[in-house]
Amino acid sequence: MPQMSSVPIAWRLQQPRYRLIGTICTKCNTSYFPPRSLCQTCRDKGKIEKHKFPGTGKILTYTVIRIAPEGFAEFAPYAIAIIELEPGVTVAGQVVGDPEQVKTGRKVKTTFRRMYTDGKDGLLQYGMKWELLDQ
Amino acid sequence: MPQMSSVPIAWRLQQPRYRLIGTICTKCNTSYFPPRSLCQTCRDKGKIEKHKFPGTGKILTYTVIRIAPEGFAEFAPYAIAIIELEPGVTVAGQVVGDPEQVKTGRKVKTTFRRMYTDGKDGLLQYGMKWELLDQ
Amino acid sequence: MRRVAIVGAGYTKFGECWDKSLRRLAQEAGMRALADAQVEGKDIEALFVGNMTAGRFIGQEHLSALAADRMGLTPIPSTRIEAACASGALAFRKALMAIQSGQHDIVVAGGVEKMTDVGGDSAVASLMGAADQEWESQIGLTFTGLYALITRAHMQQYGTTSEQLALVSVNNHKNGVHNPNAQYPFEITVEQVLKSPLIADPLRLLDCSPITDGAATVVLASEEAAKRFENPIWVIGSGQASDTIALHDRKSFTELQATIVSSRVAYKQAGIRPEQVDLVEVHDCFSINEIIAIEDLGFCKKGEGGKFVEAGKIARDGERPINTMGGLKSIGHPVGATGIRQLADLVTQLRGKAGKLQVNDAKIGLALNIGGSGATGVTHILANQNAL
Amino acid sequence: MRRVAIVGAGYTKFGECWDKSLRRLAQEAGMRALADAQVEGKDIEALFVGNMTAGRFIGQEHLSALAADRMGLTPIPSTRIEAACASGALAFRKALMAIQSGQHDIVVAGGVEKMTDVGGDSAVASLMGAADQEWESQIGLTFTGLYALITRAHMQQYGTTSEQLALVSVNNHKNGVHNPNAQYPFEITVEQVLKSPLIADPLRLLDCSPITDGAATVVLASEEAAKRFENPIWVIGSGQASDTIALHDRKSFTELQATIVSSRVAYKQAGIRPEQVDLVEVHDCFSINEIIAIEDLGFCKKGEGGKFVEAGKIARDGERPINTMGGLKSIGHPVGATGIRQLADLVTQLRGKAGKLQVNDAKIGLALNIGGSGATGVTHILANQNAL
Ligand SMILES: [Zn+2]
Ligand SMILES: [Zn+2]
Repeated sequence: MPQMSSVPIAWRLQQPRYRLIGTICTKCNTSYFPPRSLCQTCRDKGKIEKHKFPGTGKILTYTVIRIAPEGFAEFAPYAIAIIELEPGVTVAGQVVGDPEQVKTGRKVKTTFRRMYTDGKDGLLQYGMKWELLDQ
Repeated sequence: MPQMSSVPIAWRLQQPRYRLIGTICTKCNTSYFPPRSLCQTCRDKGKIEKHKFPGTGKILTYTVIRIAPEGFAEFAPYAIAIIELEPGVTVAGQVVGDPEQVKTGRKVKTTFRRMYTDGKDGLLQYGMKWELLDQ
Repeated sequence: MRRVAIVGAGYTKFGECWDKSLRRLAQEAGMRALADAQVEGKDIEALFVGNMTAGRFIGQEHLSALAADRMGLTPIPSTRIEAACASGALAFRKALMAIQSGQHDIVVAGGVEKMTDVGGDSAVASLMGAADQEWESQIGLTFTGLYALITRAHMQQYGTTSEQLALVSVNNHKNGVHNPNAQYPFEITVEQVLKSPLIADPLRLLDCSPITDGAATVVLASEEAAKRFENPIWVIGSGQASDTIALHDRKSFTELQATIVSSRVAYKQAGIRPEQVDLVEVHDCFSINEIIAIEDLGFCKKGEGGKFVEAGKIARDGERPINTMGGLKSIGHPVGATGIRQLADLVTQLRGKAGKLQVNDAKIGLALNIGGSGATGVTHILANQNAL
Repeated sequence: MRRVAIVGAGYTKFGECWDKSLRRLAQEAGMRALADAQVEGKDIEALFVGNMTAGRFIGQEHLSALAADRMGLTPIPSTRIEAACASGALAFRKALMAIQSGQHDIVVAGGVEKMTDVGGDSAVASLMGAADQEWESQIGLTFTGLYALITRAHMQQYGTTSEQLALVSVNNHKNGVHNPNAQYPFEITVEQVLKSPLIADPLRLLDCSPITDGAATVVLASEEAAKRFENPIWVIGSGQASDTIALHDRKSFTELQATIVSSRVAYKQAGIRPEQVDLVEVHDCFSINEIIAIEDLGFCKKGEGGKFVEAGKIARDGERPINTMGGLKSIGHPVGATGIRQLADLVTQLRGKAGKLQVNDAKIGLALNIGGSGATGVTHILANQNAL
């Protein structure tokens, strides 16, 4: 996965990636994850601040990746789901553990894991994945 | 130098790269190197055939590369010249040996050398370079 | 606005073309289209090239200049457009606007992609450049994965079945058998699709379009210039729309706003309703995308695309023939070329020259080209003289 | 053809912006231009984005959708244009044609490049995507190397000197001091240039433009729509041309056909002669390129560009002020953004808002943006109300 592990990219994404910190427009009270620095409704009249999301969510749809891209082969097969953090706020994420257990509607919480190995210089990249909560 | 060493690319370029084989339009007698498969003058009415160029040429302009791209660092500093093979037929090429000896007007001949090391899988790529003929 | 027609079209054999470079493919398709139109190089005033991945696949950007150079057309203006898998149709749309602007009368639009020079896992990673690099690529999503997420959502919400998906592939392969340029010109069965390996559940290998090399080109002419050509095919509608780059940022995962908006614009410009479309080229990069397109283009109600396919309505002799020359599934999917190939196939049909694949009395055709997981949608509507 | 004006412009601070992603830069420049024009998001009908290397530098293609998404403008049509270092001006030209076509009235054109996320040797290799991958990149040529070949040919043929080259850098840096968005806003001396390290003989470090992050945006409006804006700056000429992708395939190495042809088209459209141009933005990616541009744009005879510079004619108070806000050398060169930044700077001058950098009585400005070693050339001519 060329160029993905660059220091500046990793550094910029550290807060959202490691700690689920998105943004909120305090004018219209819309929250964003992944973070947006421009409110979709209020635009330049909005007031964007940091917003910490609780580390849990619900699976809306999912898949199991069996043919993985460069840098992810060691994890395959792995599940990826679209997870609802709050009504209207959704993000895609890898769900760790047995992919056969992943189902729509199941609750998940964040977990800090190794994301991939960079193909170019072998750097390990860490970040946020998700694990299933007990049903 | 990602993706440069792929087997299909190297195979397709083998003839022109290793043996200075270009093309000629036998209708208007214009020769091309690097090869063209469409005559610039006659277009679809042209008749393109393979054409072997003699392995010598004359330097029209040159430079010495001191900051090299990925895959070429081991050769730096190295000279690159635009070489006239026949009147109107010119190609860029690396001139081996002491770059300080390279001058406009000097005669050169082809030589088969290692071109670069592929950054991704370490494959060695061979091809055509140029060496100075005695003045 | 000035009226514009397509007066020539052609594409290369699609497939794994190890012996042909990107520049060779582009030149070959260009010469086919010029020969088809019977125009000479000196008549061409501008060039538009759609391509997605040449920068990552072969280290070559600036394809605009390369294409003009290889076709011997310098110094005419040449422009490269990139919109992931919608690069082709978008290049066409910009060529159309160049004529409408009054700056040019005869313009060439082409698309090209050389995908087999790199390994499969590199290709999978490179294609994800079409999606959100920060929030989709970096978690290990693939293109098939994105459409798999859409597929499951559609199944959950509307009861769409794997059999219905399979029937999309079966239909398109059935047509592709008679297309001499198709990469996979053979029939497949529902059973074969359902037994093919899972790539990203619930999508299987035979739900996916292949990795392909190929190029396609069309020649456009202004109304005045079109007079000297035989059987011009008119562009009566053109629409383009965007959506969030990341799938998860959308309100719905079972419809593509870029299809809905771009097709509404095109229908309005053409002054027609969906029922008036005689045949359709849709972007079946994955079988689900054909089902969703059928719905979003207005050929049936939302959620009923699966049943529409099951009822055989997309067959060449059905209610709404779709991908009558084989679609992305059978012809192949050189991403930048696909949008132009779709238009070239519509031209063949609307000229009545599709041979065994001919749709009876075809007068109006629609082509939908999609980029990424739906972040770009481009719709064109073409018509022959009989429709006007 | 419909008349078109620029009604808003803005660009980010250029430099090494480690804390800002490509998407953030694009959004920031966009918001600056919209604020400058005092237009709201809902007024924007289409978006054009120029970018060269995001695919290779950060794995992100499909910037059209990303830009519309981040600016909150979906589902409007959004198009990415790539023409190496000329991507910006070409995106602008397509935006212009979109308005001329009658399809849109208010359109945004932006350019963005994020170059410092990868290491220097990767950047050097990626930029060579603008040149001929098969016959230039693979022999170890660099971008500086290509312009070094041109430089030596020009020196041999016309006696151009290293001192004359150095004076180009000196002039542009002198102007850049007062540009708050410049990457290197400091003066340099001829001696410093001549003592800076050789990169590719005879070109030295201070002959070269830097590696830069940055984004620039302008807002275009049709004649009718422009009425409601203050002080619109009119686009009176636009030209585009191509040349062979490889330098060695050209008949001459000391002139750029793409500049000559594109500027002739623009002059003709504008109905002016070179002598009527009050100030000029040229593409000084390397100092030689400014000298050749002076000649090819018709400001002096072929071969006399070096003397033209030496005589001080390019100074802000000279006969033909060039790169009055700092040029690529001092402001920086985020490749896709440069062509738009040039236009933004002309707009500032033609509005009379350039402060310490103001050119007296500036009425007509010309911008030349070059892709690769000259395989794409795009010329625009702008004029304020006083010129008409
Ligand atoms: Zn808000
Ligand atoms: Zn000939």
